[in-house]
Amino acid sequence: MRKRIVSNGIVIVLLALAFAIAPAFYSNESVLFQMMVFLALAQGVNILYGFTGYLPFGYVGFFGIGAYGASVSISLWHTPAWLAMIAGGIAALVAGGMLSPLLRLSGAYFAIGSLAASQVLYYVVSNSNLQNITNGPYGVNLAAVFNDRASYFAMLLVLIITTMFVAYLRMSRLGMSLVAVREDPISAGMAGIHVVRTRTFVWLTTAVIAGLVGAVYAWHISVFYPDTVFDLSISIFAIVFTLFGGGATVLGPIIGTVILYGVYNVIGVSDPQYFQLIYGVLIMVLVLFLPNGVLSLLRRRGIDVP
Amino acid sequence: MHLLFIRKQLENSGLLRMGADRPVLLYTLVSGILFGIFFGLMGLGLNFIFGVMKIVNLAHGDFVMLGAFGVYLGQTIWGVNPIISLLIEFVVFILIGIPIYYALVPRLLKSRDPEMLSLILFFGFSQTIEALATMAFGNNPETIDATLLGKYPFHLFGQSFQFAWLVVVLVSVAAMVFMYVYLYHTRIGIATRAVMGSREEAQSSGIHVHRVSALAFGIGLGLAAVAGGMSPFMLGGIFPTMGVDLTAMSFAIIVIGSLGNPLGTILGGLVYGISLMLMQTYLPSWSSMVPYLLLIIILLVRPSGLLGRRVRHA
Amino acid sequence: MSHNLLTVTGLTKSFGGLKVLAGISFTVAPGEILGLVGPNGSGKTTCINVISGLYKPDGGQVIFKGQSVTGKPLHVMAKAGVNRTFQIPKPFKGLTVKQNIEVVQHRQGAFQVVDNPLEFVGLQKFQDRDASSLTSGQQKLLDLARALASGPEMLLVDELAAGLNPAELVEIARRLKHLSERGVALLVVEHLLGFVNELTQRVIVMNAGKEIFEGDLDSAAKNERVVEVYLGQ
Amino acid sequence: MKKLKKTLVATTAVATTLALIAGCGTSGSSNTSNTSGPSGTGSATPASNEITVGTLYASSGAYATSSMPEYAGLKLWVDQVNAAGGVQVKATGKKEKIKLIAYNDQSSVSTATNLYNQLITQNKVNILVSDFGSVLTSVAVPIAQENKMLLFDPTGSGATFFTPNNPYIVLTALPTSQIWPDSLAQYLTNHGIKHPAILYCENDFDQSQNTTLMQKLQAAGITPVYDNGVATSTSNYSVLVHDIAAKNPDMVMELGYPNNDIAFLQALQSTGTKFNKTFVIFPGQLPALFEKDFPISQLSGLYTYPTPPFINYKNVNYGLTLPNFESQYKSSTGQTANFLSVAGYTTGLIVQKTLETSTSLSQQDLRAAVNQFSGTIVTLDGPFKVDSTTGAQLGETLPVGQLVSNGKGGLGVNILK
Repeated sequence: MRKRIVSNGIVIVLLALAFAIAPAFYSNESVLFQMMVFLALAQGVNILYGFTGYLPFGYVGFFGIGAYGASVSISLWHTPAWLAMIAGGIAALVAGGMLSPLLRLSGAYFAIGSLAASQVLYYVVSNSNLQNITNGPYGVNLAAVFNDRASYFAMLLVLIITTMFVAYLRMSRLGMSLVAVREDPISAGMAGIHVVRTRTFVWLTTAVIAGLVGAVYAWHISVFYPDTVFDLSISIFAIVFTLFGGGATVLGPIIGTVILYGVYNVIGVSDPQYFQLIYGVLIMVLVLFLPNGVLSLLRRRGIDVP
Repeated sequence: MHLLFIRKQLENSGLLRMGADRPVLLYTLVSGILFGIFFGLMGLGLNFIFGVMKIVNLAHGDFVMLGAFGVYLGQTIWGVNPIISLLIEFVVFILIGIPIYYALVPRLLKSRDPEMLSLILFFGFSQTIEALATMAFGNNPETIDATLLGKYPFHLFGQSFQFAWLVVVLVSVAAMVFMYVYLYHTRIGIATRAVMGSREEAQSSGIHVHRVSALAFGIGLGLAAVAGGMSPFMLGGIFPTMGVDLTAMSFAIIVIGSLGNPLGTILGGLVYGISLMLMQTYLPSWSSMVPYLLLIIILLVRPSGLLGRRVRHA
Repeated sequence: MSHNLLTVTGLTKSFGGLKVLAGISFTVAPGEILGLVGPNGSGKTTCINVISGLYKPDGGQVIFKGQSVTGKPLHVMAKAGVNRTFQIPKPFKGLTVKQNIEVVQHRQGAFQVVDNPLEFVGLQKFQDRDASSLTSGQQKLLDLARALASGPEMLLVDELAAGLNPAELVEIARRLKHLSERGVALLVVEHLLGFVNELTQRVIVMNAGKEIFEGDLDSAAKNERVVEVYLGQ
Repeated sequence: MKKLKKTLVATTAVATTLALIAGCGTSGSSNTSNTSGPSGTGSATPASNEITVGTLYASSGAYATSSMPEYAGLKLWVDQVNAAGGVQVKATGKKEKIKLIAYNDQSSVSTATNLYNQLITQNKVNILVSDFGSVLTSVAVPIAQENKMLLFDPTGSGATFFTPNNPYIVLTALPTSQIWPDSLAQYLTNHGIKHPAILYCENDFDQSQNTTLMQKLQAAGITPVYDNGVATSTSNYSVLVHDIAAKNPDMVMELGYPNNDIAFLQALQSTGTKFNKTFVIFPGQLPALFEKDFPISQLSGLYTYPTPPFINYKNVNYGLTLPNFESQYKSSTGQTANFLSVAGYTTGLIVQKTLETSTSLSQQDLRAAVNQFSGTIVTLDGPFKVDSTTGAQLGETLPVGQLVSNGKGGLGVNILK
């Protein structure tokens, strides 16, 4: 157990250091920022899919609601940015609460149901009937509070907290309980685990994570349209990054995001049409030959990864 | 607050004074039914594959898209009648589907959680098809002149409708009749139903499960292509990235009907078609939410679909 | 009456139109072993599914330590002191054998039934292996260890014998009896009368959701109706 | 030993992270269009004899159709300027060549965000030009403002971009979408349209036009018989068309993106509906796209906003005239010029005029220079005039026109008053 604490601690400290000092060496903070966004979202997916088996195709719904929660808080109530970030998290928490009946579904039903839910959230937020609140299709302009340095470190903070939570799950009874619920809810119940409460807790936690990430993202880009923050490819990327590395670990989503987002920035920009093709083929190969991610190659050799 | 908005919309659009607008209501309902039958065809292939293999073909919409481009290219390059193209496509897609089945599905079914992993696998497949199609066909929407299928409108309940819709409805009904005959009156169809009942039982009673499934997969793709071939006449412009939305729509339709029961798809299509058209007429700005909202409501209220047995637990 | 640990009265449960439990009643005293036997489909497993909180009964009552626990969910039953094993156990894959036990929430104030559940079932040497690598017999033993880890006063044992070899059977019967000596009441659902015989004399025989006999095993074997249902299947 | 192994794994992984993050610095290929001189090394001060212009384009995705010709138009300007020995830059007092640095954002907003930053922070461009349209421009607005870079915005006409407290944006080739319907409303009042119907898509571009149109019509005492928004993803308009027809409007205006316009016209065609007058936005901008999908007979008679090349402004005093542009565009790209290539080219001209006018290369001075020549030049895109505080375009207004067959199998347009 102590070994785990050490190895997880090393990962988190190095991650924090990497992103804290990287801007000094590489001035396009935007790439670093978005990598942190996907790292945090991938960890969110990891908590939900890796530990509980729920595949949230519509995870972007919470991201978008968080972005809009923060935006509304700034443009309607003129709150300071840090408070708006919290408002984004709360908005996602409320949305998560409203959508918690989806947890009654399992497998593909949940995945598709959550996808549909994110679309409904999108159509509500972008609807012109809500223009007084969300500015509907006109999008958001938060340029007045734009602060790329502050939002960068806010994102780093969210990322570190999220990663620490995953590390906590890896080492704690709560994490074990989640795995137990994922494998067999009935036996888990007989093990004294309150199945519904545990699931709901994790669902709401991941909603808040995505909401915070979305809020900080909104702050960082400042001018955007509803499509920007409800873009389905955001969930898809987060899922693929997690799967690539391997779920239910701390390192898996990190490795997946760093490698694949790196690849995205290299081939995605130069040859986008091939990029989608390569991505598609990569996903298929992964599912067929490495369904537990690249880290499972290490685990098969008996190496315990954080 | 929300309700207030909806109410305002209702007043603006005149639903509350519906009596005055009877022809509009009638037209809306009838087109809902006509489109509903087409939507049933749209979901049929997806549902058949799910029923037999318990996997979700997230590339369904992309095969629909390919079917649409097949008819478009046939028409614009070689001047082939869309109906002829449809028949050719049906056969071609069955033949393409069989090797795809053997390449992907048996390996998938051996995995820990086939249903879940199928979502991801076929999502990857969908991306692959979309990328290739974009390279081949470009980004611009293409259209086919709908009067190709017949110039003169037809009349129903005193309303006139475009002839193409009638043709599409007839094709859809033909596909459903084919499905019925295949499942209930052919030997392989009966074997297919056995596999749908229980893969293990079917295997132990000597049914060649892979052969049956491969053909079912091919037919699923063939039906998607047929729906696609008709879509330029029903859905407006066609373009390579249309697949994702069509998959979501088809999924909504089959969940509303009954997942795994191909013939329940018809009911799903009708419910979807009618509600979509009613929303477009009376609450147009909320109409895009229809498939997703229906999907969630049905999943939560009646998880087994409007027709069908309980197939889910949590 | 008040010294009874578990009192079940008039439990009924139907699935669709099929009445699986048609009003069953019995009591179990602390430390007692009660065998619940009967042919396949007689409602034995449904009976413990209802008691353990997996299904809500349509009618009837379950009283545990003087309190009604009818229809309470699994985790509440586990915390009250009722636990069970499953006919087809599904250990928590992705956790080690040891973690499978660690994840169990030991109920507060409960006495430790056994000091080390893994040692008790003989799986100590596998504790660092992933649970999915166990044989199905070992998985059953792990399931039993998991049930014991919560510190139950009432243990419902569902078809434990099937899949174990004769040597293992003797060993496990000895251990179950040891549990009973330490004050744990057991309700043993079993198809094989031989295994029940190793454990107890007091049995209830079920058929078609109803109790057709209650008494000791030897007289059950002579009872006309019991013989009839066993032979009739 | 085991502990060491674990730590090793973890360390390696994070080291990979760091390496890859560092590696991102070299990611992204750029298309540079540069006829002479050393390749730019990206210094804060302009390299000798070179002005760097940074922009984005989308070769795939939703905006590719529009972004590519706009980019080609800008490239044509670069090539022509460099062929002529460069731009006479007032700040340096001599002719400087233009180096164009362009990245492909694939229509993705998040990628565009990275790449705008890349242009500013890595390439340290002198001039920043945004990609096509409001969506891909939106993210550039705060980035440019924060980095105090003047954003030359060709076609991002979003309503929220232009505010008095942001001096770092100028709209170069289009008016903001709110003022597009001015001419349309005028047309309706002048021609006695009493019962118009409006169907618009719920996005910034179309809905802001609807809002303006409704205000103007209300002021003129005209109450539309139908005014409804639909989602931009709407593809099937058959029932909507029927619903509108049931209201017997004397003119129908469909405000959408190109895909919506095509789907709407397809519904008219397939249902055989003929409205008295039908207005759609994009046939006037992208006629080739519509000619491919519809027979000329169906398109002629439609009302639209004609743009160059449909409109040929006579008194051009800066840059190529339309006929010259069309022929040179054709010979250099092999494609027919459309409005967006005109817009890209016009943006180049505005950049050129700015460099010729500004006394320094500081971004504030560039902005001041734009105000200085605003209202004095007429390009093939019409008179250039910006709001001096917000940077919104006021000059190149869009008239209303009616499409007609040009007798050569293509479309022409009659401009209406």
